[in-house]
Amino acid sequence: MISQLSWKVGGQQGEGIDSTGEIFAIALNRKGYYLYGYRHFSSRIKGGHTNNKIRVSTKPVHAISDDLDILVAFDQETIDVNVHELRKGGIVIADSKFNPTLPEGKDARLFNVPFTSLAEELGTSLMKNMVAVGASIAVLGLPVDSFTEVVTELFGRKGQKVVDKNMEAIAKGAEFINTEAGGNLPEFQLEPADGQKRMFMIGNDAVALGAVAAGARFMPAYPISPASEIMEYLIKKLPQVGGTVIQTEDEIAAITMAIGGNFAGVRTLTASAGPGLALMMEAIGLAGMTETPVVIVDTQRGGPSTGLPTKQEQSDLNSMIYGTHGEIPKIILAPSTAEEAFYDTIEAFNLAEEYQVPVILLSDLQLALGKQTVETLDYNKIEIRRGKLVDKELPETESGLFKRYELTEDGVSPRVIPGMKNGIHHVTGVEHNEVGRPSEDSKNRINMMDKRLNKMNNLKTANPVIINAKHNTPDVLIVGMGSNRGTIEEAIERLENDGLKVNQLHVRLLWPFPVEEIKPYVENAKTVIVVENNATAQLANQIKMHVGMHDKIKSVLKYDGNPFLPSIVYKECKELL
Amino acid sequence: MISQLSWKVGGQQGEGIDSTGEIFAIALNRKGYYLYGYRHFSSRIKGGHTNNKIRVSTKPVHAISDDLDILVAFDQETIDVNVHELRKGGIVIADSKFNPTLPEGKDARLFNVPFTSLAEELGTSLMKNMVAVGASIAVLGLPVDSFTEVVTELFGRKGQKVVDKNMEAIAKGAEFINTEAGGNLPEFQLEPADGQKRMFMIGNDAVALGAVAAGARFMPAYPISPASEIMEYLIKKLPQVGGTVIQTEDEIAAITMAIGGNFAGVRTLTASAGPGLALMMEAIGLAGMTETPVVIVDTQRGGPSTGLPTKQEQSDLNSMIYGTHGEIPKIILAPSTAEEAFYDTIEAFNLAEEYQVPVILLSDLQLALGKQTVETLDYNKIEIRRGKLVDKELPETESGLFKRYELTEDGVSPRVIPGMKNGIHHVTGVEHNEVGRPSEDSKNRINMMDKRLNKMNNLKTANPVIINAKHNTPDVLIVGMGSNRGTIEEAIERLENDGLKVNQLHVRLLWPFPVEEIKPYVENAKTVIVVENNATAQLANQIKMHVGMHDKIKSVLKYDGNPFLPSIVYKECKELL
Amino acid sequence: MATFKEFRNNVKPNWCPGCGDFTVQASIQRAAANVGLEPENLAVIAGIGCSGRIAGYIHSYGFHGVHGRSLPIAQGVKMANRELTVIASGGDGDGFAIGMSHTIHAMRRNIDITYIVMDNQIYGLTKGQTSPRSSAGFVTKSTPKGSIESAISPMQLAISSGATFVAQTMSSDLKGMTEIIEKAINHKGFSFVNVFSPCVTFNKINTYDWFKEHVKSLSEIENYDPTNKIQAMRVLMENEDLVSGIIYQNENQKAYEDLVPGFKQEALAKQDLTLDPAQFEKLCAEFM
Amino acid sequence: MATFKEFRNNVKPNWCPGCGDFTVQASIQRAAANVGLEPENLAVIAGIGCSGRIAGYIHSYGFHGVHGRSLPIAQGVKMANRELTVIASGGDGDGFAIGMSHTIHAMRRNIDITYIVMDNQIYGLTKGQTSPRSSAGFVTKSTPKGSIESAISPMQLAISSGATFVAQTMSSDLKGMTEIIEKAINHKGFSFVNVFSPCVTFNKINTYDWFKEHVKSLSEIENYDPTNKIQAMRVLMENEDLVSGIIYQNENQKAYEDLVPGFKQEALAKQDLTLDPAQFEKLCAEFM
Ligand SMILES: Cc1ncc(C[n+]2csc(CCOP(=O)(O)OP(=O)(O)O)c2C)c(N)n1
Ligand SMILES: Cc1ncc(C[n+]2csc(CCOP(=O)(O)OP(=O)(O)O)c2C)c(N)n1
Ligand code: SF4
Ligand code: SF4
Ligand SMILES: [Mg+2]
Ligand SMILES: [Mg+2]
Repeated sequence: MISQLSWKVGGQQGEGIDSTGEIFAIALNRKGYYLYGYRHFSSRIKGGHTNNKIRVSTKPVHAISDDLDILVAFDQETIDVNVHELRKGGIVIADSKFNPTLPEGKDARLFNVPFTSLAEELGTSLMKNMVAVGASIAVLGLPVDSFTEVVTELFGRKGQKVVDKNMEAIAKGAEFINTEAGGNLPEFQLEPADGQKRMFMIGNDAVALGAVAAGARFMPAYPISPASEIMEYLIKKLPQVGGTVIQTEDEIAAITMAIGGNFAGVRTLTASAGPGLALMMEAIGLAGMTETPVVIVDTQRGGPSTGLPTKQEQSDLNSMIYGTHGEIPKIILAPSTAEEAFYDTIEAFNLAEEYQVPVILLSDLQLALGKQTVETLDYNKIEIRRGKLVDKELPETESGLFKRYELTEDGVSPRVIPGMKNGIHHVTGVEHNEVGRPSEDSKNRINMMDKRLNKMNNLKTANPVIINAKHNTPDVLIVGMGSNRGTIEEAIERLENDGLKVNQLHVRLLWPFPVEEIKPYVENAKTVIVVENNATAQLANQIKMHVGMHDKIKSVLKYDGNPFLPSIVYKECKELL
Repeated sequence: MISQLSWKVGGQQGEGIDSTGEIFAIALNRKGYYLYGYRHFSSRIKGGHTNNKIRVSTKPVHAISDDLDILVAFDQETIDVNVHELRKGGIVIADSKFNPTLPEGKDARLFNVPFTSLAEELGTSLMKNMVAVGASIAVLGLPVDSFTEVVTELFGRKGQKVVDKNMEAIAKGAEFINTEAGGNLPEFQLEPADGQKRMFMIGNDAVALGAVAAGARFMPAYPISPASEIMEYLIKKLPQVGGTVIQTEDEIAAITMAIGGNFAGVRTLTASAGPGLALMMEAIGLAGMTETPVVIVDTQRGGPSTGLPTKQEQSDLNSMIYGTHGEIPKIILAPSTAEEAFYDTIEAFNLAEEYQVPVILLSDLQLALGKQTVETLDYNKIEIRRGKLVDKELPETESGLFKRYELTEDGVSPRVIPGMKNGIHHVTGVEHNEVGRPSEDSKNRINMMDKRLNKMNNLKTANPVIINAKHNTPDVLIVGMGSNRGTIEEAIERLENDGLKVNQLHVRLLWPFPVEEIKPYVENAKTVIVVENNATAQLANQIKMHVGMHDKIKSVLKYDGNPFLPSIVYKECKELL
Repeated sequence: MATFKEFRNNVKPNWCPGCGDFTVQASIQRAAANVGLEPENLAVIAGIGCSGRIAGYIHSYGFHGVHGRSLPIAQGVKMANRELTVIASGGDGDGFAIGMSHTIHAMRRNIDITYIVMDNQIYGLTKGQTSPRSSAGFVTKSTPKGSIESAISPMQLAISSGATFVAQTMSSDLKGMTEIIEKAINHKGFSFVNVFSPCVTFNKINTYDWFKEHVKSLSEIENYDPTNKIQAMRVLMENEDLVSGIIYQNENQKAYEDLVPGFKQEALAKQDLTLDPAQFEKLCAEFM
Repeated sequence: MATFKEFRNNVKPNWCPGCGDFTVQASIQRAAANVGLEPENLAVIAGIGCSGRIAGYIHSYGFHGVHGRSLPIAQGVKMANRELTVIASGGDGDGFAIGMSHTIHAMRRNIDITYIVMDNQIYGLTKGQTSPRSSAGFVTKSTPKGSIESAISPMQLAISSGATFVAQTMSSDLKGMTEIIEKAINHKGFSFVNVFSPCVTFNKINTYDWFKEHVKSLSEIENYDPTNKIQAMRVLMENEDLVSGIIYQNENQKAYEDLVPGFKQEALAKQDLTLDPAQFEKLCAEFM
């Protein structure tokens, strides 16, 4: 019995590869297994190789596995492209229709399953995915009825007959393997899971659900990969809580509409990826200057320009920190798991209102689209903090004007929402005085710049960095951000097994850069290795700029469009040590 | 006799204050004096205080003077706002019409000159500016006929009568002072200048002229302060060399049209300021990714957002380096004088074509609009280098495709302009292979990223930094960028007079950051002070990031909208030492 | 009920003496009072330009944004609080050059806001360059030999974009303009008012007198029916757009907010942020 | 003279089988050959979207830019080298959502390029969201309860923007489309061709059959005169834009390039970069 394994299904885009993975995964999720998925796909609608790799475990996992136990192939290309990942003694389940072959000398077992013809026998070749699912589950030695629930949910509205047919297809696939294998395959039998109900979702879902929980009720946005799912979820759910989504004409409209929504008192977000964020830069500056809260999600993908729209990268960090002309206060939060993405989204809205600044939630493609198990989200941990939002009636003032930009000790001024009597004020992206009138006075200018920028000095948020520092004088500190946390963790396990003392620091608050929190860990480490998905070591450079100690800071970079694997991080760290 | 003095004229915007300064300055320029001007003005068309301060010297000057010798006032506000600058024993020349008064105890001489009524006597109050000019020149002891040439040029096309009237107004102003003063004012008599003809221009003119000299023939642009003059100059001059300007619908159209122009083989530039540059970020990424040369001028002004559109700042450095999502090669050049601006613009076009990258010419408001003397520009120093542009006929290839992105040792590929037989190729902002087809292959990806980014490793340009390093082990190295060079120079003179050993390093190539050129100077200095017009020490942070040695790096910052004065740099450096 | 004086603040506009924008401001203040608004229930969202300063000159909530984006900001405000009266306003460069796409899309989206353009056929604040409203041949700082592009027609574009209220007026006609702005505010859906508002400093062609001479009131056209789209187009084309009055109005089209499934009459900004625990559980369960 | 095969390259389009864009590509290739072009004298500038890939499928110079900006890039190319034939092309989202302002301004500017929109009433590449061309009520991924905005009318907008060549056609009609594209290329000035090009994957409403059923050819209208702007508008309004053919053409308006003072017939890109020393001295002297 094994406690974890890795399964992958591949074929041509548009052929239902995703849903094959989906059904397989959901059934395992229902049994209480922990899952972590990775989708390989192209920027086109139909055609081109795609695959869906799912790691299944009895314990939490947050990394793609290095190797593969089972490969399900709908075409020869899938075998050719992926077989190198297959571990010794692994299994390939392939549609016999295309006469699958394994490369010579490959130590693997090939099951030729007539996916298509079994499906056709049941009425339609469309069900070949189900046959594949059945074959897979038979390898794992799990019962066919694990799928009854999922299949009923998926096809129930098409009638019981369709459900039955699909279940039959699964059964046929399973049966075929059972006969072929002649008894179960001990190396592939999964230990039973704990049967606990857990959520299984992509980071984009977690962000969107987080937004609903945070009280966000409006989202103007423009579609783009890999951000669109956030919008698409909220299109369905916001109306249930009185809110709505507007698909705008472009990203500039999206962000400025979001600024309008927040100015008028509704928690409003927008989401996009690199090209969209680039277009939003001027307006983000407006939010910073007018001290209007706004939450912007950046699901990073391969850049620059249109780049690699369906590939992993973390190369927007610099532009998120510095992209706006002039100088504004701003907060950047980068969650590392879907669970964190949920809570961080809520925190993003809170910080935006408390500090009256734009907050960027920095996600990346692997987090945005990789489907993963999430422990039950805790309703009681949802906290809504609106900062200095005035909710009581205001006294009449002599001037009739409300000091929206009152100079206060912490730089944050009371904020009033339009509609309130005696709260009338004017906001402007031009430099302004306490009541929001344009002012070129140099003293006022300095006061206002200091007010805005100093807000960030007092920033308080839980866990600006996530630390796993077992050692007082580690050989190496490995630093990362975003979705790479789990991968780095697994690499560290291996490094420690080699006898190295390794601390881990994951930067969750990327701006204002948490210098004080990072410094001691950099100081006490012999070497610091920063692991990131970009070519110019953006995170490492932040540490150099803010913390110093250039000589011990090294980089492990990956910018080929693929996410890190634990083995790559392990190997490259070893080489640097 | 004095070798230099400072003169200022002030009044309400829209009242001809600028042209008063202009006429005064041009006449002195013709006599061979060196000039350096600074305009204080507001973001409105009529009304509001404005002034024009002009430094006059027998030697080159590149800084605004700390104090003022002569103040010409068209209203009391001008006196109130500016009199604090007036040196002991200075002169105020004011229109008697508004009953000017000096603050009590001010050691200055007030000349009450009936600007308006003398002008009205001559026919129109519009000529009061001429009376003021006449009064000014009398103080300096210069002959009235110094103006004949200028006045003839300005008013000649309105007829000799108008010229005569204006000359008469000047004479009346001079006469009035001569009578009033009863003899000349020895402390204000300027030493005679060398009579050499020199250019007198704003940085924007120098950039625009540089563009013409560089062979730029097309400019799509959108108006914005303080960049518009570049466009306005080229609107007039490009047609003379076969080219043209298009005023586009916005900055995104401007930059993408410029990319189109360059792709098709014409040296094309655009120019804007912060808000416009922010909007261009996505397209700059496209230029980087498609390796299309393009020159973009950023005339920095007070940010963030609309900010202080008529005030000095150097706060776009970060966004120019990092503003684009993803990672591209890019060059940023920041000239410090109008003369440099001319040559650097030419160099910008050369580098853009040699390295096939976007080049940002980073100017700032004081350089863009401050009018200054420029030594005669040298035609022989104009060099046009087009890099690997293919100008010979190409052989037929089997595929019919030209390898626009051929992998070469230096990362730069041969470039062909549309229209050439056998040069057909496709360029795209999507990651692509050597013939420009979209490719998601991970090996290709790495090759292409390395190709693009490594182009910058071999960058060669004269004087990436401008160095004045008299000392081997200086007490302090003062670092600056842009228009602050002359001001820092004067501050250094004073610091050296105090017995300090001071080196100066001015960063002209801001990206790729010239680490190797800067490092030795930072290393051998006890303290490094970085002087810049922004609030977050952007240049200092680059040094920290790339060079290190955080402990000795200190900052002198100014972000109140006004340019530095030598005395401020001097004082703040002293405080840090 | 507030009088128009209550929509005044103590800020002296920094417009040039004689600028057309002064009466636009006065007209908005009057119309706001006439339709029965209180200052705190009005939000004026402006663009960047001389005209854009208007948000700071009216005693109401005001947002002076970035160049060309008054409409998306205004739409965001209205969606967040539909109890507010929202007026977006700016120059012809702001709305028809850099903001053109937003203008077209706001028109077709039909959120219930009013958009007032101060159309001076030039860029005022940047000192006199050509605007998309400058006529062919027009000499400006950026077209010293005369513009070689033809002026856009905001009225025709509006009708083509599906706008439901399209009007044009002149800043010299305080009364007529005020009436139109009142009707625009009262219109349910997006209302667009283009005001010929002369720039006395940079536009020496399209002056007050020029407009008086060239603009024809629709009231002069017999049986003009503002619900007839084709007629409206024809009249515009025949008169080179130089007409004033309500050119087109469609009262049958519901405003966007009224078409959003489940969108309440109560301002979104006033609704409770907290999610019902049962609903949260249900949402979570969908991922299990 | 090149045949249409010479405009083919060896790249297999990654469009879905049956996608309308295939014939648009074929049609451009045929039209290019028919009007007598050589591949090296054609530049195809495309936007981002499924449609945007077209630049890579035609053997000519190609530029696949950023979303919504094919037109400014194309105008830049044409200004730099007026000897090239420049075709800009992209999707309805590309041209009428994010690129709307450029579309309007390119039309009024009237530079001699041809703009071909593959109008599938949906966002293909991002997997099926609503586009500005989606009709009210249309159900997409982003409008699960049906769109509540009305579709824009590219034809009416084009005419209102001063476009000088405005046509509409269907990708199912290779012959008709090719003829129109030829005329568009031959038109001096900006020519706009909107092609109903079905997305077989995401748009199950506006299919080949749907267009065949709903689109009326202008040849069916007796005495239709494409130089009559008012009539064109009326016909469009009466037919809810569902017409094909050349809807409007104005051959009297000069192209932009021909109006630029001193602009030569020879490509700017071919002119000498070096400045004459005397001219340089003259320019310098102006600052003395
Ligand atoms: C993104 C951006 N680009 C350019 C500018 C400069 N700018 C300010 S106002 C303006 C246009 C002014 O014209 P218009 O909108 O017609 O307003 P007016 O001043 O005529 O009222 C421009 C180009 C800016 N502020 N922001
Ligand atoms: C700035 C930017 N925003 C969004 C996107 C994502 N995106 C790519 S194509 C597209 C729209 C596709 O629709 P359309 O233009 O109609 O082309 P089609 O795919 O239907 O041919 C979008 C939104 C992008 N690439 N860049
Ligand atoms: S420049 Fe023109 S638009 Fe601007 S304030 Fe003056 S008159 Fe009005
Ligand atoms: S998704 Fe639609 S538009 Fe895109 S290639 Fe497929 S059919 Fe064509
Ligand atoms: Mg205007
Ligand atoms: Mg489309």
